[in-house]
Amino acid sequence: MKSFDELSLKEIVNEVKDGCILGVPADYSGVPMEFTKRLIKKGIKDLKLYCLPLTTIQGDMLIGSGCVSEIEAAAVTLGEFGLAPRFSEAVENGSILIKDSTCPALHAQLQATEKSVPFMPLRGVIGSDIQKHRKDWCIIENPMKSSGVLNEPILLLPAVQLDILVFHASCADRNGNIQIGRRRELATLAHASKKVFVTVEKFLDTDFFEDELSAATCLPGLYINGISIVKNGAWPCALPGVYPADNKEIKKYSLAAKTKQGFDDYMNQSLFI
Amino acid sequence: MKSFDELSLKEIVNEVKDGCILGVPADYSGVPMEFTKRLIKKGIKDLKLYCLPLTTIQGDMLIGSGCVSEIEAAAVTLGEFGLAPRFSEAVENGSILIKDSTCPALHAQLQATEKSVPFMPLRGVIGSDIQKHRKDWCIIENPMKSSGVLNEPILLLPAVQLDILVFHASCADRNGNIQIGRRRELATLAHASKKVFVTVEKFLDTDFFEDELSAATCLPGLYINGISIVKNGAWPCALPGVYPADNKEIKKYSLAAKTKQGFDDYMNQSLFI
Amino acid sequence: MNSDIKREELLISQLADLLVNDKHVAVGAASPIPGAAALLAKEEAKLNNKRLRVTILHSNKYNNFTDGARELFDCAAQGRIDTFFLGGVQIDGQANINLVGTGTYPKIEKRFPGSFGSALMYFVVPQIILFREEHSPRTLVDQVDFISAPGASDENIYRPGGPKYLITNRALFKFNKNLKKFSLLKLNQNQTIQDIKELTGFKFDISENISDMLNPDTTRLKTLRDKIAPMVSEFYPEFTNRIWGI
Amino acid sequence: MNSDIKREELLISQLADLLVNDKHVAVGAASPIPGAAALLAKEEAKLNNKRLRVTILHSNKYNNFTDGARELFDCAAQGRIDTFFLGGVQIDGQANINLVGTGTYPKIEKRFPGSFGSALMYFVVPQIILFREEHSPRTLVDQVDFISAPGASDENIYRPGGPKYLITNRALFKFNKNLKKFSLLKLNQNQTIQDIKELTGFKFDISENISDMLNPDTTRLKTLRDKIAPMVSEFYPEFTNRIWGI
Repeated sequence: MKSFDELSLKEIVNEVKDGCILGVPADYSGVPMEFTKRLIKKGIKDLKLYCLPLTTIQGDMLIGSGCVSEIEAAAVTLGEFGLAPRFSEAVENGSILIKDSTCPALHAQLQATEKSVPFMPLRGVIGSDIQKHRKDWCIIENPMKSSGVLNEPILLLPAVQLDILVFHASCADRNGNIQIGRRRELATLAHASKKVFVTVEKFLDTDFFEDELSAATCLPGLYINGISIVKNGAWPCALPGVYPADNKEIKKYSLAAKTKQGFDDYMNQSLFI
Repeated sequence: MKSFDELSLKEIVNEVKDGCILGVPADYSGVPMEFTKRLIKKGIKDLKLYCLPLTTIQGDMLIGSGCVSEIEAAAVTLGEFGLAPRFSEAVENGSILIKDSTCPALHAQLQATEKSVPFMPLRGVIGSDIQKHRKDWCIIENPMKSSGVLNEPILLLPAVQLDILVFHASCADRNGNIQIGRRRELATLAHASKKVFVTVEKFLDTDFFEDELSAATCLPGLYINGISIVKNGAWPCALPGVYPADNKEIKKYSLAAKTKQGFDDYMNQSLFI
Repeated sequence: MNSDIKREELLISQLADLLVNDKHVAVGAASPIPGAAALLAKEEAKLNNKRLRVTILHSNKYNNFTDGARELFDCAAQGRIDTFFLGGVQIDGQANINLVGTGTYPKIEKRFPGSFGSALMYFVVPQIILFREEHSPRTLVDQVDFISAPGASDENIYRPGGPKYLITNRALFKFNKNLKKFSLLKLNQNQTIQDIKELTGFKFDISENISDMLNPDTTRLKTLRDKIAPMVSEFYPEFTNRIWGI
Repeated sequence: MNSDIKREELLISQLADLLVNDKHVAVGAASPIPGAAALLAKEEAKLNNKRLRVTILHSNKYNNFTDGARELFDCAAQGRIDTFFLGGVQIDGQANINLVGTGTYPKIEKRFPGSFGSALMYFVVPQIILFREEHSPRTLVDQVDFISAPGASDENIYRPGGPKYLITNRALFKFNKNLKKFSLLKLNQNQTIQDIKELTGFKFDISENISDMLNPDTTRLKTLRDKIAPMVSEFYPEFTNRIWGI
């Protein structure tokens, strides 16, 4: 018996249910774009995106396609190519709920789940309008006599568990361990997610754990529910250390998506051709 | 100008001051034994050992040599070779203070310092005699309405900052980055320490950051205050992935250290020959 | 094949029986018998077309973690470990365990290593198997001198995990969570209930279907000696040398 | 060597001057000018036999982190980063910054990307340099519409860090923490104090020793164009192509 489940991309897409909390990796940690397009094609609804800590074209496409009801993020942007137009418009016309956050808070909420504690403290943030609008956060006076200052207000962030995480990586070994290099935020995401699926460029007929150094580069298969080979699965985003972003394509998207019509045309072309 | 400080072992030893909190790595993460012997030879006093999460021969030797006033650990043991005799005797006759802890608490206290928050919550532990005897820990009712259960007691652990950390590793690159493989508890220790010194088997004329996979195996030089080449610097402990423990020697120590006299004879021989 | 079954082989076989429903078993430091049992169960799961993942911390090859020493505890807290093994200098009738020492803390008479990760693992791993080879009034006591981790907790404490079994050289007990009491389930060969009563420092119930520990059958014994023993020798060479001469 | 100094080169040079006492400068996303300034300062430190470490998140080569995306924030919270750069859709006279959008939150009129890590970095990095090329009443406002991160905090808030400077295409301000007010320190060539007053939406003080921004000298300009520009092209190719044609 194989030591992990090799799935089709369709099977992974079918694991994503309407209304679930979907983990979204940043542009530097392996954006599963091919998966995202299939998800849009399937007509998924009411997704709650949890971005660690931001999203680029992946989030903008999902929002533009009407798949998203809520997004928690520190930023949604096309980077060098400017604002994420479908996101900005959706926020401006109130068609999605944005839970504005800040990078370290998004990390800490998942770390709470990683440790199975109900909350994590964080310094900073207090006095910002981010904090003022987050009713799920709370502030207590530091109860710790042996550390910090007693009358100091401390921000507590709730543990957030993701229903499902999907990301793209360069390769998996024969036991279903995933090479993530130093993109260790993917480990945090996986630890905090009920189910984890990965699309990879290829399988390597090796065992990363046979060598201490290659072991250090991988996310153990024990967190992974299924893997699918998808060549160029991050395109047009970069796969760090493997291929760069296709900036021409992202620029093309950024221009098309400035209008609803341009976005629809772009998506029709990219989903059905 | 070199991009890091290459020191002599003596210079590293001189950085350790009487009374400081010294970070102590477990037997699987690179025990700096040669450094430890020099520290004993120097006659260091009143050390407070913080073990992540345990110590073996390193702690036992320091305790037997009268260098330690306090130790915080989840265990002190010679593993297969039984109890740590100098530790056990010192606790039994009250000559050192042991702050009994449990592994995840020792990790969490350093993670609090890593994030610069005054405390970290931890599940479990409540109702144990460990918790009852730790006056520096506290329990609050879960104040988080959006996660966990409201009347649940939650254990809070204070942030602990180490004064100095010394460990042994296989190699450093030309920029002072240290190869730690998957012994990532060394990163936690380093992040939580005011000063960090490392003894290594050798320098490699390379830059770990030139490749994403080798970058994943290293602790960045930015946390390191100085490096010294010490061949076989973990002996008789193992250096994971490089050399195994010298079990014959550890057994020899375990037998000798059963009595104060036997320990003194062993140390005299190993320090001055 | 030598058919004289060793005490350790019987214990390994008994432990392997307790792991058949698991997906992930983790084994802590200095535990050759639980380690061998986990690898045996994994091998047998394969034959039944099932997957059992085994994490042995003392090994490089069977250590599935890459997030540093804290990952065992985080992973367990996340509910991703089904079975873990704990020992104790003393274990009492309410399944409290003591890994710290005897005497009145902090005035310890005889000091042992310490509590390790027991104070978290005991709370979060659904099936904790207590494993202590020595079965005597000295190890199985009415009340431990120091609670490294309690056998039971109040209702408002987060505790998805806890003790399920206690196994010694002489017997296998099941822990009843509601009664907070052990129940004698199996006897090692040549042991009587009376023997166990005399050698146990705490009161326990007797299971209705009490039985003898069965020796591993020929197939299992062959798997253990031919396949598992060499695997274990990677990380417990002294143990495998002593038991199997390899 | 082309001696026509570009606006970007002047800003890089001005920023590099602010980094001479640092040991570790970090540069966030989409910041080619701060990135170039940090690398220039590092190169010049070397000549003075000093070490300046530069972490550029957008680069692989100059990204010193291996603990995942959270390490920037942990590292800053530990006090290991001396200078960081932040921008803003709006920046107000009390150094509050807004990266979220204009209008009354949550009813946003024009939505921008979001606050990124500003809400922590602004609190813990000793020298935050606010960098916003556009200098207009639209960007430098009396009061921001949304506070992504506040310029100042109450006494009981942990805050070792905060705003030190604000630099734009037209001027350099220093922030006075006690007065919670900016003070005009340097003017870009061809700018008058009156110009700045008209183009700034908040009130500010005028420094006693106000001066002009000085162009980089020939040595610095040569270093920047010959050594730094090719380094920056690794991670900001579009920028280096536009400015230096490489």
